[in-house]
Amino acid sequence: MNIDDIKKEFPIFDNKIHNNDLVYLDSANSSQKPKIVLDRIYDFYSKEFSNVGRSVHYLAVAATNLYENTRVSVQKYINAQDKNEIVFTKGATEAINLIANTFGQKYLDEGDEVLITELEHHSNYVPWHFLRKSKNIKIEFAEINDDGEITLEAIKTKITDKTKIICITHLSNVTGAILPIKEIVNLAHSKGIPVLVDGCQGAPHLKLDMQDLGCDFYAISGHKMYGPTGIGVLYAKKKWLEDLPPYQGGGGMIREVKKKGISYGDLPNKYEAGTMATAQVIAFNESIKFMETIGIENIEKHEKELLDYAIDVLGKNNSINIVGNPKNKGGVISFTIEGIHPHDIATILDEDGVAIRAGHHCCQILHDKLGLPATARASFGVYNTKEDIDQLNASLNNCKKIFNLK
Amino acid sequence: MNIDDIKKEFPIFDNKIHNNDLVYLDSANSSQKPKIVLDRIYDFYSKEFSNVGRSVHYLAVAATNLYENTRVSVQKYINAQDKNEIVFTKGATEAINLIANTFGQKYLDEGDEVLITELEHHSNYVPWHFLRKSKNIKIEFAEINDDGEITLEAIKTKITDKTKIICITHLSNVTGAILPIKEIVNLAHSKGIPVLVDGCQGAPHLKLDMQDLGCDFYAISGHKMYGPTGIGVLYAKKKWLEDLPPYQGGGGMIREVKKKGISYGDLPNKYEAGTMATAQVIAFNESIKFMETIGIENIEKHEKELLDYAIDVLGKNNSINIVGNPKNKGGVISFTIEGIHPHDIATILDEDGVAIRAGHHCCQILHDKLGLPATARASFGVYNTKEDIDQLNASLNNCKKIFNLK
Amino acid sequence: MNLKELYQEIILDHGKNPRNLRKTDNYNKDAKGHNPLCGDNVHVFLKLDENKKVDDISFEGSGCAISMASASIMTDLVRGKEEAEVKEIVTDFLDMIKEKDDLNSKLLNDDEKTKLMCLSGVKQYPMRVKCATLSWHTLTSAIDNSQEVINTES
Amino acid sequence: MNLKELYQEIILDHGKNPRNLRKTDNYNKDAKGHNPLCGDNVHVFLKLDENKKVDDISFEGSGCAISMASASIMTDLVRGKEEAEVKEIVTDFLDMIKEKDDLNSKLLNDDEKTKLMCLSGVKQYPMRVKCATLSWHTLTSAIDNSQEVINTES
Ligand SMILES: Cc1ncc(COP(=O)(O)O)c(C=O)c1O
Ligand SMILES: Cc1ncc(COP(=O)(O)O)c(C=O)c1O
Repeated sequence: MNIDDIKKEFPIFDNKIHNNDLVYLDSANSSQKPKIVLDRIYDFYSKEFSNVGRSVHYLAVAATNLYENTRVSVQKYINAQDKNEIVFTKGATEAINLIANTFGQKYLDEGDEVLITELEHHSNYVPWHFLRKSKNIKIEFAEINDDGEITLEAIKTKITDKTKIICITHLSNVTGAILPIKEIVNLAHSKGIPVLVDGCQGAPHLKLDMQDLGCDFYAISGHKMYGPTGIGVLYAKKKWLEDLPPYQGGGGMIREVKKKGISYGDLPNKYEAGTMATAQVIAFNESIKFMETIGIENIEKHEKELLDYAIDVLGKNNSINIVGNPKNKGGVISFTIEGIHPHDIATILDEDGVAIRAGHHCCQILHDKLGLPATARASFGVYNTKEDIDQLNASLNNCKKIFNLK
Repeated sequence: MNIDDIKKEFPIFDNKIHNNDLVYLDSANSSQKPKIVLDRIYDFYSKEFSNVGRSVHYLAVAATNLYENTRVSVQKYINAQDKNEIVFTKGATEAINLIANTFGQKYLDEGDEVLITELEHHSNYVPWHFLRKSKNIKIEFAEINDDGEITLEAIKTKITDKTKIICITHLSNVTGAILPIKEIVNLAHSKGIPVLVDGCQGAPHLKLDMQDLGCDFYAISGHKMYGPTGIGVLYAKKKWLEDLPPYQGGGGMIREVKKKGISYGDLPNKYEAGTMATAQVIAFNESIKFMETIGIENIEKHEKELLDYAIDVLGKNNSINIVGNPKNKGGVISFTIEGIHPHDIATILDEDGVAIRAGHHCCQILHDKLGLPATARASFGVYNTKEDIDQLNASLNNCKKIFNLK
Repeated sequence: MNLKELYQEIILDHGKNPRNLRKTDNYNKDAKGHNPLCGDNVHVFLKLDENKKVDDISFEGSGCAISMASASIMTDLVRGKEEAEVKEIVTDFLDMIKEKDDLNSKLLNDDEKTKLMCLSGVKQYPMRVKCATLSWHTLTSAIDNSQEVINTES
Repeated sequence: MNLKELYQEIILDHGKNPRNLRKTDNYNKDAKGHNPLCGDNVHVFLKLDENKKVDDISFEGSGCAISMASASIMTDLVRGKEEAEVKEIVTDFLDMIKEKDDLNSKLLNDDEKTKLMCLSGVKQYPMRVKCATLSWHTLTSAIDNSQEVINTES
């Protein structure tokens, strides 16, 4: 795989940032988009646009087919059993809210416990917090170890008779820790507890196989997978989608509507109320194809090489402290420099065209635990190169110079 | 205003449908998109893409500014008092669900009444129906008159001491009736009842002035306003957005997150959880500009001319029955032909490149009331011409020929 | 595509004057079908005798020419057949509409096959396939005594 | 843009060794400020004497060089000023950061103005303006005794 060629497929890299080449190290936040995705959006709107599933005219038929094609592509990509286990949402956040709301309505009562981890993104905590308020449930936090990992043991310790659902990230967007999902699912299922996986960082970087993972719910954001903004995927086992109540109400999700009552449509319509993000869903098919063409194994390998290289280079830079040291780690490095606040680092790096993120990365619980108000974070995509890491390191040295550090 | 020139701005019309020119009469379902909107999406992704509001690097700053610019454009376009009264959603359906959920949580209790109308789209009924189930509230329906209108009187009759909110469409997507919103709002407010307006069909076709209308909530779908799919707007008076609880939980909508509790961010962040439909919001600015450049008055005038012409032409075609006869009517004509089912009409018209919609148009309550299982519907956009109407009429005559009708 | 093939005279005739559009007295099996896209409804009533033979079959509902004609032709064809035979015919018809070029069942005579093949025009109209198959799915559901409403959307 | 202008020596110095980073004993006014984007927090403590003069001012919190330096310089400047004077200085500073070229208040001497102008480098970094203004907004809130947490995101 020639990474230089891959980079060329992303038009964004033709631009200069403050007269420098763009070194984009913020893919955990959102990835850049290859040209085929942009072309697909353009072509769809200019040649095939219509609303989906509602009219019988030519354009509507074409659009509906394209829309459903993506569902099948996603199903295959993540190895779901049934295409109707794929629900399109506006993002992973909505996917998690959907489950928190509907599962919460039906299965959570006063005193019940939702088990999450200290690594969770706010998107996998706040929706459960709502239930704490409305239903008086409890939220328990599985604790990280010194390496910034969540072990099977850490989950086990927190499971009680009251635990009704376990909600965990696949890959931490701060420490990069990859969680032992399969083992956690086995443990949970042995106690009859369903598992929701926040796959925001898993989906772009790891091979996905729902049959192998065995989880009940898996949430994905398209924009982190080289896809458009405004599109996400909720994978849920069919039995759950059939069992849980609908989330939003509107056109398309109903069967019959009478003044006295309403019956809901079959899967997946039941969960896709209103006009969906048609163009985004259709273009997302190209993102999947893009990843398939390279091969997720090759993406994983490339990102692992980058990660090893970056840990080596930054590790030798004596002012830099890398946050966490998980044995099983994805392409995310959060770090601090003693004496320079992450925000100042990000501003100085930006001047060189190096885009990183600074802050708590929507993980305040974790940052509290680490005793760090903020960290700087470099995260990788398939288009990154070792030169990007070298430039990152050079720019970090420039930070130190400006701040008069050795 | 030269409509031929405007049509040229829409790339879709360069395509042939079954070797015919496209006569697109399904804009009430979703409108086509002008080139500037498509270009904006392409340019944004290829030159400026980044996630909004979370990083301090150059691209993130640029994207955040562009995103917020749309908020200001929408504010001005609908004459809202404050830009923070504009909340971006994935569509009108989500906007209505947001209010039904949050208003329902806080203000609706057993026995309370929500007053809607027989004209409402499922999107403005099903979300309220959820509360019927969870909170045991009642839903009352203001009744249409013989012309397919909702009068002030029809609303007045149904208001009781228990009425807690009135939810009405601005413009019916079936009869085209334009409701006397201002008068209804005045009446409602005199009794302390807030009003939600489903503006899906109002926003693309009517001049909007929130200060003049006075309503509390107004829901808009971008894809019906020459904008991208996956983007909608909830306008809500500031006092409500400050007062109501948040809807979805996730990144971006919080202030502080602790294990014990969470505080929420200021407006409008409180209602924009997770990564938003950034590209769509940014491109939607071009849709607003497109409409502003033509001038909503000119759009209204043009569509009124088309409507008058169509009523005249179809009215003379003796097999055609137009549904409803509202004095104040927008560019929507639903009709039936005795002896031909609307679905058959739509299929036959499609062969000529004429795209209309057949079915209940997500208004089963209305169709039940009218005793019609389905209707055919032609609806207009700014790109339609009198020739389109002539073609529609000619194709309808072809239907009659195929079905051996006179 | 060819509208003439879709709207053949026989379809228009059955569509306008559907046979068996009524409710069988003393029916012993029934099922409802629904197409949410167009709001079409069909309710199929079956009276099987002690040998599981179709003594009477009828339907109620409203819909487009295709769906009415399909239900009309279907009800005409299966009267007098045994339950197992009905199922074979249904499968044969659905296979034809979905993918096969022809009808294969030996239970149908040439005349009956010709009638049914008139519905094959919908193959060129994917959105209309559901109209042609709704009553057939509903018939299966009636025979199987399954309580769910048949929904062609899925 | 010019990083040198943003990170002048005086900013780096105040950033690294902030003055008044402590908690005033017997403070009679205080307020908290928060920047959700970066997680920065500041808590400003004020002790006004009977003439509404700032007897002591201090702050707690953590943040980037800009926000620490800004709080540090601010607390140095307003000590000894009267409440109304403090408000004038705050307004003057915020105006300068937002749009004006210079500081205008006669309450500040040249030396003080020079110090404050060191913060004007953020004008070229829109995302960092909030860092420079957080403590100032929080000071206003403390004086006004408003209970809300100041949030620079809005
Ligand atoms: C009157 C009306 N309300 C609500 C909607 C739903 O809008 P959306 O599907 O874009 O959420 C529509 C469009 O289908 C409509 O015409
Ligand atoms: C681990 C994790 N979970 C959830 C999210 C939220 O995803 P989105 O903002 O796309 O809904 C993100 C991304 O910000 C993430 O990294």
